[in-house]
Amino acid sequence: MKLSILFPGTLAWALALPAAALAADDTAQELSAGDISYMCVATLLVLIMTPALGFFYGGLVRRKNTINTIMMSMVCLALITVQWFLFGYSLSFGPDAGGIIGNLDWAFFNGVGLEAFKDYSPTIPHVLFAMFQLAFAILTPAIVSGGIVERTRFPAYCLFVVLWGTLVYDPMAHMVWGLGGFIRDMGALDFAGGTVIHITSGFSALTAAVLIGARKGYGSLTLRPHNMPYVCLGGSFLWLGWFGFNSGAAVGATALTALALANTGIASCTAGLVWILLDRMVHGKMTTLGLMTGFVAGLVGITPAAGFVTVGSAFLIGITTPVICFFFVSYVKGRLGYDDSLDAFGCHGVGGVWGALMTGVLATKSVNDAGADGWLYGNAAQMIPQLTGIVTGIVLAVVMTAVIIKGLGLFMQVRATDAEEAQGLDLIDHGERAYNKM
Amino acid sequence: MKLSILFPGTLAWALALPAAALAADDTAQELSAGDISYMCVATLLVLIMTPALGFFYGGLVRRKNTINTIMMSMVCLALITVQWFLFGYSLSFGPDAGGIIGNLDWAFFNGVGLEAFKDYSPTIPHVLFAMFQLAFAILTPAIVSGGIVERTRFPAYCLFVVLWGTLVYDPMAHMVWGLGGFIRDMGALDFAGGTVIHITSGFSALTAAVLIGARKGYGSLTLRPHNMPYVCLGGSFLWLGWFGFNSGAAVGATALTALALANTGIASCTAGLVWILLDRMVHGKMTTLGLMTGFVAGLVGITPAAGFVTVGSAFLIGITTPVICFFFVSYVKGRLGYDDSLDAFGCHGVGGVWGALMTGVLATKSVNDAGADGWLYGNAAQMIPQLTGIVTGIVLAVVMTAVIIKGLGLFMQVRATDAEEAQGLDLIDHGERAYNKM
Amino acid sequence: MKLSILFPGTLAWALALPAAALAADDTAQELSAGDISYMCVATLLVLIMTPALGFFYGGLVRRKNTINTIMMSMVCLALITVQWFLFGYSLSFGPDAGGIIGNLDWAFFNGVGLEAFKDYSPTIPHVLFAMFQLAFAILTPAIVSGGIVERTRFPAYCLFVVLWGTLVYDPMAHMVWGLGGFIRDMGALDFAGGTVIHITSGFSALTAAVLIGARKGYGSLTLRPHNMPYVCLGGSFLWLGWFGFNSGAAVGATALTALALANTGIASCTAGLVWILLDRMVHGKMTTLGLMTGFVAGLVGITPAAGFVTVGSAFLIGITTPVICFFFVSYVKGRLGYDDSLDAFGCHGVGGVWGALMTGVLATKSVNDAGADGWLYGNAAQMIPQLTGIVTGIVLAVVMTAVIIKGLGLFMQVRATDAEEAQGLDLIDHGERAYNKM
Amino acid sequence: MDDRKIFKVDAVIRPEKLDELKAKLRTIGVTGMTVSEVYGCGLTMGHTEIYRGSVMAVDLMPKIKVEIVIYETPLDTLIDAIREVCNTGHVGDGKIFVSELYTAVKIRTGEKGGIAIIDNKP
Amino acid sequence: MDDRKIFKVDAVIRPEKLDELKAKLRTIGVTGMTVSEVYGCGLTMGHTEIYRGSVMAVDLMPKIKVEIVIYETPLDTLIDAIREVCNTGHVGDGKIFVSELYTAVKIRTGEKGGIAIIDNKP
Amino acid sequence: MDDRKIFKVDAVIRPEKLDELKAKLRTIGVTGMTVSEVYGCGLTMGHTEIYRGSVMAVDLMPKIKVEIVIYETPLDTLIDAIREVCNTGHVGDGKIFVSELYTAVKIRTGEKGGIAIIDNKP
Ligand SMILES: Nc1ncnc2c1ncn2[C@@H]1O[C@H](COP(=O)(O)OP(=O)(O)O)[C@@H](O)[C@H]1O
Ligand SMILES: Nc1ncnc2c1ncn2[C@@H]1O[C@H](COP(=O)(O)OP(=O)(O)O)[C@@H](O)[C@H]1O
Ligand SMILES: Nc1ncnc2c1ncn2[C@@H]1O[C@H](COP(=O)(O)OP(=O)(O)O)[C@@H](O)[C@H]1O
Repeated sequence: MKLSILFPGTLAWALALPAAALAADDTAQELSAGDISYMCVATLLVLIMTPALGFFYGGLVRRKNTINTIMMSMVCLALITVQWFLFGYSLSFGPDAGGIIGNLDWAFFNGVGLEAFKDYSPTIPHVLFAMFQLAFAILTPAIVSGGIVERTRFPAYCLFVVLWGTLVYDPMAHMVWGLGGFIRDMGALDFAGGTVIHITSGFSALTAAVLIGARKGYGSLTLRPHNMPYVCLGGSFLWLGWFGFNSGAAVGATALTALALANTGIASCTAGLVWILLDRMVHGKMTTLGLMTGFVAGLVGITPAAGFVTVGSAFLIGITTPVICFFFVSYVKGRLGYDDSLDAFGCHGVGGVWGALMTGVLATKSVNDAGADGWLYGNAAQMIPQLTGIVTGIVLAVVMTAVIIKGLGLFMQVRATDAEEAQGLDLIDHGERAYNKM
Repeated sequence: MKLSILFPGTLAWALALPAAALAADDTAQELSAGDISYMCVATLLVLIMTPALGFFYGGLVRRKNTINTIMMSMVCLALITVQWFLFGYSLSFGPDAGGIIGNLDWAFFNGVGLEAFKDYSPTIPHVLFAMFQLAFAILTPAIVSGGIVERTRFPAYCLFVVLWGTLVYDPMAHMVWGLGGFIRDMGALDFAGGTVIHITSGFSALTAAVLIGARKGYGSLTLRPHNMPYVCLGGSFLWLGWFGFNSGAAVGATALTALALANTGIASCTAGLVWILLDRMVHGKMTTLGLMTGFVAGLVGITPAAGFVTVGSAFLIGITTPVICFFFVSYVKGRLGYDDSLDAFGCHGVGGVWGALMTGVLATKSVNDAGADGWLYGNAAQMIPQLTGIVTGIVLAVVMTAVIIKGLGLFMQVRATDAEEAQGLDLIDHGERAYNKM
Repeated sequence: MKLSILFPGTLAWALALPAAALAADDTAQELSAGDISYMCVATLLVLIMTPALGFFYGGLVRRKNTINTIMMSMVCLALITVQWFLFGYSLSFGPDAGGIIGNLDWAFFNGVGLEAFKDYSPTIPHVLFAMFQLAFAILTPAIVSGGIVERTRFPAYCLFVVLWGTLVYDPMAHMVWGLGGFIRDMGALDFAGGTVIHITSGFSALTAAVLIGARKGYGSLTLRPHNMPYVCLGGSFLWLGWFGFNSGAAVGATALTALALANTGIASCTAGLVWILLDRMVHGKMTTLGLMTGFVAGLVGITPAAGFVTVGSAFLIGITTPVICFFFVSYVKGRLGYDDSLDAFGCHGVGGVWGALMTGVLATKSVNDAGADGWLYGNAAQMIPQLTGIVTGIVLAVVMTAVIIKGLGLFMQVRATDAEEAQGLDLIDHGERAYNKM
Repeated sequence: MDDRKIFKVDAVIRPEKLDELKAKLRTIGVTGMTVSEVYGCGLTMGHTEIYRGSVMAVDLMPKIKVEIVIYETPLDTLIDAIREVCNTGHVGDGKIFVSELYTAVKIRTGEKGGIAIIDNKP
Repeated sequence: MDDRKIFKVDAVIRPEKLDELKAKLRTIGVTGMTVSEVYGCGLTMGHTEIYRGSVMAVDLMPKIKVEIVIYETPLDTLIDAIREVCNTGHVGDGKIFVSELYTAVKIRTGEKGGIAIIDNKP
Repeated sequence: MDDRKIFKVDAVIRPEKLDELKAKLRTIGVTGMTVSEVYGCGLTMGHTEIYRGSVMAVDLMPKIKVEIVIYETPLDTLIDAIREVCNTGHVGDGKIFVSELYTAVKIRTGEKGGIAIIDNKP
């Protein structure tokens, strides 16, 4: 019996996919087991960041929105993976169209096979590179959710994630990292995604927070974290995964990987210490949330620089980034009055801009030939591509986020009603409660 | 002084063990650092799945059984490790006896040394292969607990685990994966254990659920999950570990590893999306538990296929498996009235059968020479070993589980009394409470 | 424009740092991708142990001290990383000064670059070795906190951590592992830090517990764990990370790595089983905390031996260590009346001494050329360096801990007042509460 | 206001009886209740818990407190209903405490007195 | 002891109203309150929850119980204040139960009766 | 039924005093109690909490409510016992609210009135 009678048509593409159609053997000689090993690990480390972010954010909201907040992160796993497989990867890394975006040649992972792809990943299978990049694409919209938790309806949010991934993340990734991307071609340095990930998500969070509006009672009610251990749990795994995030950007297990890992550790831990010292100076107490926020700030700051700077520079980034973020979160935010509920902008947006600038200042070829020298090393011109990247990221994020949110608002409910917000989105959007005692 | 006077006899075997008695150096040339690196990681990833399952299950039960449910998973670490070291590994992978089971030559890890063992793991130490397989052997009985939580006495459960590991898991692993195992020799494809792990555990859970009987008040009481964040936490790490589970089955860090990892990610995330879309169509809401269950269903479905199919086929498995499991859990289960409390059968049993069938249909040598072509690729005959594996797994699981449970019932209390069930097994069986406020 | 005008002076050292100043390329030939891959992973595994310990401990205390207890672990990440970068690594592993401590040549990771450092890590970048060791240096003071939780003021604790790391950990690490360290030169065997980590932290915890005094109401109040799932969660990741701890001590991905991983798994799981069997014999119930404590005891016991003994010996260590710790925690502790709140001494101190002794007895060159034969293998003399290590560790820990605590007491408040203790240190020291319902 | 009394009945019961009690109360026309988690000790000597070898006598057991305010339903009917469901004959079954209310108010409508409790028409 | 009565007012309200109520009570001179987490069912038919395809009717909804003991503040003022804040006009707004206290004691000072409640001078 | 009154005594106390109070009550012959977690505000102005730079004044402090129903034990003995243990002299020590019960029932036996509270013989 011919099975194609049973599965007519719909399956044709699955068969036809040349994607993984090459036997491993043919290419085995160029692949490195050590590099594959580490890139698998790095991919998993970045993947766990998304649930971790869910817990980090989920602990910071009120109990009635716990599950909803965690879901805002976790659903990105499902949504973006499918988007990435269908067309997202192709838009981001596929053959260039005008320096802005990839075309659809690699849709359905078409051609993304088990052999190495020299320009992106010379020693690991192309499909593994695509999965590593997928993990970044998932995490980024999840960060945006930090600006709009506790008041955004879930169905609209899901559409937002898919549209945002397609209209903001994919082009930005292409411009900065894709072959032919114009910011890449200008020579901008962004080791692990300070511009692509943190600037876009941070500014999008701000835009969305302003457009969707503050939570009811913002400013007067005591909107306290409902579960600090979850914040620590999520924060710890976010921090852990970030090592894979930054060191995996070396696309292998090399000295550069080790450098990125060391820089990540030194910058983040230093930043944690700086934040609690600021806490103590300003408020008299070293807070747990301060330590976690400091870690995150340091991680954001070091992300674009991790493989381009010395450990001494990482230490410097670890000292400066939290100071700037602390100032923003504690003073500027309160004055401007927007409700960036979990400080996605204050940490990722502000820290991302600072990190991108610092990369332009502190980068040195002495640690990474493939990089460039920064301002401090005599190459002030490096600031131009850095600024181009920053500005492009900000403009793209702000404009597109506004377009998407306004657009969605035309034909569906984006903002929860007062009654829904009062009851909590766990019940409203998921029909579940986080904790059941009775 | 001669120490043997102090430690007479009892220690003799420890000394005599040739197990690790070979110096690393002798065999260094054939071992691959990259492969060892990844297989260590994969082992750890599978090991963390057991506590993760504990949290996944622990969040789904009522508060008074939290600790007990977590313990039902975690105790498998202790029980099966010792069983595996003493004789389990030998029964599973040791020299063949009749195509059904291994003999006891490798008891006490005798001969399981630091050199590679060509037929199982040509590039990593034999002892590492044994540890990787141990992680699977631990997880499988823990899955069974999902069918019988909240009403099974712990001492009986512990004996059940050891007996089940010995009488169901070990022979099944031998038949499917062991040198000389008859299902292996028929050419059945089971990349990472769809038959060995999910079919056996799923059907055993069903059998045990029926024999032990439903929880008191099943069907009328509101048996809700007491802590959804734990479900997310456990589910996330279960999902994460599963990448090691599937890609580690390549026993190294190769293109095949990367393929298995990509297939795992695509199938599971697609399945998560499909489940919440079904949720929304049927119940109007996208649930958190639905997303997690979809992930698990997709993972179960892709397990036997991970290293044998294209990413397109993985996508297809990710679409179909959750549909079937959703149907089972939502409709069939309710109609049949058995209390498979945490749907170990609905996810692992049903999904496992579907995955084994799909592997027979979608496998293609174009991605893995060592595999086979499936039905869709013109080799309908592949369905025969697949079906043999499925049927053997089901029969072995059902019969042996019934024998063990009935047998245990003869001389000890298996089912909690009404009063014990009412009070909760945390206090009854462990003398501990999960949460203490006062 | 010259940037040095903007950043005068302060940045000079960052530029000058030869640390990472060597291009990766020069040394690429000697580095192994497989080894780098695993050592990155092992570093991350040990890093996650610190937050994991925070949860393990945090679950064991009362609710009002949850955050404070978690912070006592997590703040070590921030404090010790900076200390390590500034001078701690240099004191521990830098050029020898009198066999006792390193000098300051490697301060600011000066000279700790991307090339391999033959004597410590021949196949991975020196900076990666430094980061791996950092993870140990962070974890060790965090263990000490187990003796003094729920009553020690946080600012004093932070100073304690930094001083303890400098005065106890760094010299001890140097003596046992550093080039020129006198215990190393005697030939003491301590694979992954039984002496350096567990004996020092365990005895310091005891000393600190006695000096700071028992918690108010100790012995009469019911000081129960407030959240057992956290204990399981933290314990599971502590256990997981420990595999990286022990196998990473092989500084690469070799057969020795696999052996250490197998020994770790066998010893810890066996010990878990032994503890719950003791529980059942003595108290009639197999407790969750017993299983977790058994795991930890087994891990402590196997730590110094992991790469020096056969799997049979690991099994033996897994059987004996929990018996001794159980006896200590259940009987001796109660009789002596010190409040080692979370049994840091009972597990790490007692188990650490036992493990160091067992290493001297059971070590065999047949598994590791670089090790030595132990008593059982005819080399009773091995007990001398072992005992030297133990005694040095104990004396150093006890004396220095007493000096630091008494010293701190001279100019700041170490012990919480009764009112502070009553209110709970979460609010007093951090201005946060773990759980907020209203 | 009529002269029937408004009673507040606090029943401290075993947690596992709550579902059954809820169902039962519906059959005797009770229109609402307020439930909370409490810890109680009485004759029950509690249980022992074991934490790392220390055996602790814990005398506060988890209980459920159900507060039911009644006006039309006769007090005895209610007490009998509670006893019927919650009496297992073993120590720890709980107690019922009855007090008289001064008045009751329905927040939504402002109705005062017994009428605030009568809820059968929405 | 004077002859004004000490009233204990138990208001079962929607959780989201607590902050507003607290603020309001301060304006009418209430000196203290005790708040607890309760679960209530009344006219509200509850909601449904969905767990892996089983739809469950849950009739116990999270509520907040606020206990306020008053002596000087007139009962009606208090009731009106609560109603003003907590009345949304929808089923589920809650109830107020008022009882008379026998006496009250301030633990710190030992003062008994109404004086125990008057707290405006520390 | 005899004519002694059944009193219900609600003591709102500092959480850390619970263990001591339990021990004390046993010495004066109290046969049972029901304990719950509450949040209170009174004279205590609360404390401040700091979350990412925003300092929040939190006026609801965790307290413990102990409900004790007595019949044989004299009310004053009980009040004195509570005050002895829970009085620290600082604001926040808590309050005792006493009300008269209409009746009490022991679920297990059905005994009504004061006898339901007398528990010294099992
Ligand atoms: N005098 C009392 N005051 C307040 N609560 C009480 C009192 N006596 C009993 N209770 C409550 O009733 C519960 C059951 O009482 P217990 O004496 O254990 O059972 P029984 O009522 O069957 O004798 C206790 O856990 C406690 O919550
Ligand atoms: N008879 C009652 N006894 C005790 N509590 C009640 C009673 N009726 C209502 N309640 C409490 O009041 C809450 C609100 O009551 P409900 O009937 O839902 O709203 P409404 O008062 O607007 O009609 C309930 O959730 C319950 O906690
Ligand atoms: N009027 C009141 N109504 C209800 N509860 C009160 C009232 N006043 C005080 N309380 C409770 O008593 C607790 C302690 O009161 P507080 O005024 O802080 O201390 P003190 O009694 O020492 O003046 C409060 O937290 C609150 O729970």
